Amino acid sequence: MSLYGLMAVFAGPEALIAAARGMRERGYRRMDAFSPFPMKELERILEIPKTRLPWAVLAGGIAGAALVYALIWYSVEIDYPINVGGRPLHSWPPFVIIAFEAGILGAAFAGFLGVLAANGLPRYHHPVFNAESFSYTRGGKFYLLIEAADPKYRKGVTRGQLTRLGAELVEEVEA
Amino acid sequence: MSAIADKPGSAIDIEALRKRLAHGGEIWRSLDEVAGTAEFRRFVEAEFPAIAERLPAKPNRRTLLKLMGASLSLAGLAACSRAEKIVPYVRQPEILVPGKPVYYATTLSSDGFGIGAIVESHEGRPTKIEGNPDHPASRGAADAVMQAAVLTLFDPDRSRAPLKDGQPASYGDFLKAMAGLVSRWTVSQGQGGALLVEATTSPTLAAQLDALRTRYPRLKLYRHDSLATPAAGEASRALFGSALTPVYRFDRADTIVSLDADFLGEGPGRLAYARDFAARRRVRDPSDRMSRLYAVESTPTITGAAADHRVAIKPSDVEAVAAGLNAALTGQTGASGSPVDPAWMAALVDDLSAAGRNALAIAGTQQSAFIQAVALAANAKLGAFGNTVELIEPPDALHVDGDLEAMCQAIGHEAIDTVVALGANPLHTAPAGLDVREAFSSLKLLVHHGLYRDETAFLAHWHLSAAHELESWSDIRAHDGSTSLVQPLIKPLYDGKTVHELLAALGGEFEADPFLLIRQHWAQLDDDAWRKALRDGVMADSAAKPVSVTVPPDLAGLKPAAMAGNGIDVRFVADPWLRDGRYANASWLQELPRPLTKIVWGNAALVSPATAERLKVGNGEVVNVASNGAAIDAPAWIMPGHPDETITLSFGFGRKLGSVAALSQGYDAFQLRRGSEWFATGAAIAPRKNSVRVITTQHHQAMEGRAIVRHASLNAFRQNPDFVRMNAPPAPTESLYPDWPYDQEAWAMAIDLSACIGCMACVSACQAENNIAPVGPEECERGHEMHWLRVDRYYAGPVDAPDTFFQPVPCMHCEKAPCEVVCPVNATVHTHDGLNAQVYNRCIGTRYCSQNCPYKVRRFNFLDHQSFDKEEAGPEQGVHNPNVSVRSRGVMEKCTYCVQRISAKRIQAQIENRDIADGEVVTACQQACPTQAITFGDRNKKDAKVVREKSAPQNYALLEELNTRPRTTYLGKISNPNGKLAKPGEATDG
Amino acid sequence: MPQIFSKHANGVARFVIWGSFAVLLIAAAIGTILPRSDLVTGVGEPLAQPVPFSHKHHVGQLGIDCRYCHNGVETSSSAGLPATEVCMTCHSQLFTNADMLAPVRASLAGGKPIEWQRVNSVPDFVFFNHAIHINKGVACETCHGEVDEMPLTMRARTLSMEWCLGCHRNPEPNLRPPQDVFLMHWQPPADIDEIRRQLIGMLDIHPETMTDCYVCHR
Amino acid sequence: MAEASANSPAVLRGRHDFPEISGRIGSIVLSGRLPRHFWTAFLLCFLLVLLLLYSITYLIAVGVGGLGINMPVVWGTMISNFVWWIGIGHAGTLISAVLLLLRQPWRASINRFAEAMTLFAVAMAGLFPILHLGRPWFFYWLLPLPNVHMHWPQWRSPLVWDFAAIATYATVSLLFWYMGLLPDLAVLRDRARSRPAQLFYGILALGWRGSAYHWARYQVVYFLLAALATPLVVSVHSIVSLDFTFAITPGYHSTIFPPYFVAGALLSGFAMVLTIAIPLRWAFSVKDLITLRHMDNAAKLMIAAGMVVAYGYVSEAFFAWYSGEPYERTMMAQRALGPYAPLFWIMLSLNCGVLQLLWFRRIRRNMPLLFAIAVAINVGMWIERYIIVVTGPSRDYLPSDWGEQSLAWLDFGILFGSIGTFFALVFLFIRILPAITIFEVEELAEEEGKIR
Repeated sequence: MSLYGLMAVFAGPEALIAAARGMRERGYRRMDAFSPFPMKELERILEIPKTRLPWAVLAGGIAGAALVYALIWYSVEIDYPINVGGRPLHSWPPFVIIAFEAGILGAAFAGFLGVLAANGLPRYHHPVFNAESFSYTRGGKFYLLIEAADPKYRKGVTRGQLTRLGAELVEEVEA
Repeated sequence: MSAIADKPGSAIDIEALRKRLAHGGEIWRSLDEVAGTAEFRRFVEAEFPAIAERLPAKPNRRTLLKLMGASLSLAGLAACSRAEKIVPYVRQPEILVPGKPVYYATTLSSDGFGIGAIVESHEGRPTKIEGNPDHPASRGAADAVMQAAVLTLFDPDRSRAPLKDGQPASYGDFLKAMAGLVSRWTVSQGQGGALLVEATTSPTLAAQLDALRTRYPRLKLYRHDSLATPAAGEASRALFGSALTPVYRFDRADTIVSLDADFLGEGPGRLAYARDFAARRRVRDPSDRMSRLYAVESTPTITGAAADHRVAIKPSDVEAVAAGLNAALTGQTGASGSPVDPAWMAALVDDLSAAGRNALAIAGTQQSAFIQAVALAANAKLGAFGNTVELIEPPDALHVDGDLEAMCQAIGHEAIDTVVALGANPLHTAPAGLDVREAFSSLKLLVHHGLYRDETAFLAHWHLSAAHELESWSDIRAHDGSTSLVQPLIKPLYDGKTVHELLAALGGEFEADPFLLIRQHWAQLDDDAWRKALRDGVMADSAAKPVSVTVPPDLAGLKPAAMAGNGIDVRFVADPWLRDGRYANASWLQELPRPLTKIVWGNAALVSPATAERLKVGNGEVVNVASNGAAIDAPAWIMPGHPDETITLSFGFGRKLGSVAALSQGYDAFQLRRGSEWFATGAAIAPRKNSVRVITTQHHQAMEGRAIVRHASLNAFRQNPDFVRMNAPPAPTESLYPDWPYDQEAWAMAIDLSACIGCMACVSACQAENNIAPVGPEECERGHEMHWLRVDRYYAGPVDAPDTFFQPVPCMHCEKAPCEVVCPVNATVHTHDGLNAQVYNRCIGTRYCSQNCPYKVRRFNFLDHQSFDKEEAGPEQGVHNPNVSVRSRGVMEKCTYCVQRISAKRIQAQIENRDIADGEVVTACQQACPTQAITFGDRNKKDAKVVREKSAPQNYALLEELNTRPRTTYLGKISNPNGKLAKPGEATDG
Repeated sequence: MPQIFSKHANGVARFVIWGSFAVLLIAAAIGTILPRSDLVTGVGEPLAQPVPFSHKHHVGQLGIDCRYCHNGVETSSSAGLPATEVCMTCHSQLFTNADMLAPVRASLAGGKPIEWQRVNSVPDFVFFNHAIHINKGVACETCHGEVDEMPLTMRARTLSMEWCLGCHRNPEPNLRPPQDVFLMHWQPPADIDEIRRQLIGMLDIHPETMTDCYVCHR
Repeated sequence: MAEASANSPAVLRGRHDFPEISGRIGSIVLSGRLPRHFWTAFLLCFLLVLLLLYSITYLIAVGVGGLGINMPVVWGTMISNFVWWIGIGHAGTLISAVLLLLRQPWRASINRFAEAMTLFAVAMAGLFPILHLGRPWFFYWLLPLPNVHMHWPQWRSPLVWDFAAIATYATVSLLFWYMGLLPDLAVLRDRARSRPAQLFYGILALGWRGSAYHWARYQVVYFLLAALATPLVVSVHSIVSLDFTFAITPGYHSTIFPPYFVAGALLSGFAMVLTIAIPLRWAFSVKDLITLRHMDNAAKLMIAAGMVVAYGYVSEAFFAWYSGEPYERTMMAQRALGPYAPLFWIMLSLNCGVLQLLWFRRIRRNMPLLFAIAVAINVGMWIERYIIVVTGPSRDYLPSDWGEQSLAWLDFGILFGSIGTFFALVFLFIRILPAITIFEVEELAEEEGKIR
């Protein structure tokens, strides 16, 4: 049974942030923090790269709109041109409305699927769940995980550092 | 749901069923046992599925209906076969090709007189009536009642077998009974026997009656015609010693005065008269001239609506007006006491005198002998005889021993113990105070011959089901005396017999062939002449010769009958469609709005606004009308332009016999009528507390100051020919959208509002042609009626003497159609020739198109109005036009410019590799129109009639300010009032 | 806290996700293909007839002209089925007592028509007209297939709106000189394209008008 | 942030800790111990669900002729119900999206059920365009599907735009809502005792574990979805209003409609939020999470929206007169004085009259009264939709075809049926999903320093 990492439990957000900053200063890189709600500081501390998902959303939007407009154009100009109320075949104003809705839809899907993909969800079985202490059963808890794969990881040392940084409990997590 | 459309008849397998069902009666009998009294339910299910949905379900109803429906439709089809020896019309006779209609000429009867018709027949099924252009009484036009002939033919309520004391019997049994009667009469020379006939003009029938009377010298002959108008005969007999009847030539008349005559809506000559009248009033150019019509009316009629000057007065005052007119014309001074404004009378007399021999005075046929005499005298004075009016021997002349009353008296004295009633239904149409039931009950033998098992049939010892006129061989004469033949389109559906067969049987000729009976009467015609007569639908120059007369100066002593003017006057009229009630079972007619009231499925008692005000009654509130002993309850209806202190009651309703008739609401005016009177005085009206449902299809009568029906006087038109542009919103000249090219045909329609008399013929023709479903009273009340074409009726001016305007409104086929853009599924789109096509099978029923139609000409199938189960549908499906889809529930429908007719002509033209000629495509409404108000054709053909019409200065498009570019346009209404008489509301539209 | 899901859960999840995508695609494909397939259109499956009438024999071997039985085809919307008398014109002499013809004889005797099964049918709201097609150079063969090789008549084309429109939008490839429309296995001449171009003009055919809804729906 | 002063009560009252928050919210779902009146209310709604089912069956069996519609007024309650429900569906997205973008703290505890309300309202609304059809079974013809008829939708028809807008709106709202649910589902997963509950919430939670990396992307996309939902929500009701403005019928053909419809949507939407929130906070004693502040703000927004609507009424009438169009003028006069006058004045008194009570803080803070007002506004807004739908065609261009439609039992059956179904769905939602966003309340508590 290989070791995935060390899971440290903290009482509150401040403690977690302090600990994360501490471990970071100690040169740990392969670490992750878990919180019941988003915490901006952690992003800075863990130097989480800026996500490129907005571009995916933009692309989804453009694709949706373009596809649908193309479909409409094809249907009225090429496939079945027909005189409807004496209006021009290519009556763009109404077509734009539909294309707009399609754009929103495409963008939304791109965003939603994008975030799931980027986060690797669904991931029902994950090592962190092996940690006895890792649970929201008692409401908002704050966890810091140092992966065993981190070059600076030393069994006893790391645990000590975490405890010193105020971890209520440090636990080994199996992979 | 693929059954959105169905082509009745396409699958009909005639020959097989014909053999299997030699006797429709047999099946009916077997069903009687199964069905009991489920007839009404079955019928409603078949004819009005929508209503049936609402009927409480009976456990075994469905199966029962299926069973009945099945065998009924079989019974119906049993005779869907070409009767032998019939000759097609002008098109060369061709053996029946499935899918190709064949056209035959025949004659339909209207109050006993003949109106020529061309009948379209599909695979031996007569489906549509058109007028016969060669027939003097039709001139190609056909009215609502004629259209319904095909419907009554397939009416499942028709009597299906001879009945002995109400029990189905065979024709053989009937003949046995007749044989008994014949032997009895042969011995007694017809002692105690009597025949009761209706109004008839059939030469063969007359000859047969004479023969019978020579055979049985003591046999009596009575005539009962509840709508008889004997006054003309009386007058001429008084004046000239012999009964004569006038025939008018409106195409020669410059000034016409109508003394309570509804010549456009009533009488056997109405269609011809309407055509001539309109022809004389066609104005397309300021230099054109038009005739002028003065109308004195005792109840609002479409003739009054068409008049240039109209006065409404109590019936009891009409004679005074006539007297005044007579005095004025004969130069007597002090024409005192005339109820109309002297200035009016003076203007009238001036016009008449100015017109001279081109003047025409018409007396209402229902009016008194005195008024008839005045009209005759006036015409004589003005020299109109031989020009605008001719007198002929009445075609319906028949020497009889008396009327119904005389007959009942004879029965009372036991002078008569046996009566054979030919078609008449006296138990319904007898006047009040004459107990026909009691009289007939005391008879030894009562034989009834009729289409329906009506009141009289129920009382009769023997009832013989009659053959429908489309099943019969006969002959008949028109209003001008011309004789034409009646030929069968189809073998009798229910083994009905013609009146000629019955009379032959009474003459001891039991196996008479209905064809030979007629043929032999016309033995003098050789086969070619006979064929020609059949093909043309009228016998060459058979019109009656005019009789020349001289009018005695003092009107032969005829005086105004001093009518007591006190109290309320009652004006009786016959319902324009149901007549005396004989057509009460035709759903098309029940649901066809009455021209002026727009009332359907019932009748009301019409009163003037002032009288209603005085009586404190509103529309639908029941009033009790009491006149000489009798009294009826009737819903009041406020009628603008109705004479005050007068109430108009119409015959034809109040019948509960027949399942369609039973659906309608209405009172029976016969219960108030004395003798054969058309007027009663001294009636009393007492408002009741309750009110009943009166269904009308138009709820708002004013134009709200909108330029909808644009109209002007002839003088105004001459001053500015494009009056239709005056004080009307300007029409946009350009559109946001590019113009679509219509380089092939561009179908278009023009409707001349000056010509339209609002007779509703177009609407019924449209219904017959396009399989438009009648929906029944409940649905009409909810505003679910389906007519594709409606005739709007607007009033303008003072409410007691308004101008009346009619406007037929079909689909406008807008080039920038608002309905099309909003349909989400392309169910309504434009075609290359500019039709606004409606694709029923694509329609999902969003109804957005109707929301967006400014003319509201679209109709929606809110419920299933037609049965798609051929088994269940019953015989009435036989009337369907196989070239038009039958629409299912949930789809929108509308006027298609009769696209099936366009397609047929286009295919024909393309097969012959030519263009469609102008006038080749004729829409149903156009074809039926008596006044040719509707023109249809290809707008791209420079010389097309429709182009000429549309180039008239008074041509305008309805709501053209909306820039929908309608293909249907209107010619503004032009009237010709006398400048000396300022007409209220002239050139405005209140 | 113990894992709620086993190690395989992730795999299962992935499978379900991609699987449902696949299912959607397949469903779409079926929905597109099935309505056009013979299973639905009934192309190529002969119907049982009261009399096993063989076009193969009558047309293929005896070479009887279409119009001999379907005599309305040039003039009317419906081509028409032969009356029993028409059958009996020959069969009063030939195979006078063949068992398979019993229904025909019975029909003539009893005056009860033979109830054939309809092979080529369109919905009730479609108004098809034979005459115009025949007169404009659309051959029987084109829609009804090589009936002269059908022992039992079967539907040869889908008769779906798609199929009709195919020709109504571009009739040229289906045209032939009108005199040849009744021929079977007609071999187009070398210059057929030229001929067809001329036919369009000669027969005054306007494809732009042939897709109007009311051409078929009224 | 300091203790709330009297004139602006705090969005969160009292001091909390994380277990307590997630526990209280979660237990509503997990413990399954719900007040009895919850179930009685649910039962009532369920009866209405049955009524809806019966009515729909009848409608499809007999046809739309069973409704009150007729010629000329062929549109009726099916359309007004549709517009009404769509309107109600707007507040949810607005609260959760717009307030999120505006960083309004008070959104936190009410956005979840507001979004749910949106979903259910849109689901109800989605029924009506289909039930409205004469041949409902062919509704899919509005979709561009490959078919053997070679047929396409008619893209110029506002009904097709509707179809696109509603479908998009429903989908986006669902994604947005589900995304917001993820972290809470994780909480429930962990709190769940029973295996089925664990599996149920576990599967839905997709294995969410609150990693900082996930939170980073999560927040970006959640904001983006909000940013997308905002123009969407505006476009949806504008498009719905185009169903009318696109038509030339008098009373339909008006440029004021889009903004005026959106405002109306917000008015009815917030009215419905209050109609649900007031009983909710009382029944589940979460008055300290959903505080007077929320009620107060919602009421203020109602006033704002309501005044825009009132302006809409005025300008509609004004332009009818100012246009000089006889048709528009007559229609407007008939609307106020004709057969539909009673409805018209009831509508005005509710949407413009009763609304004014909300100017007073005492009334805004008086829950029973506020509830009554909210219900009144809901009624008023339905009447407004109905009036817009029917008065135009009933008095259009040709007086000869003027006429009114009636209301059949079926109209009411379907309306009340849909209302019951809507609330039944709300109840189910409260029963199985956290009606208040746990993680955002926790975050809020943290930010406001309300953690003991």
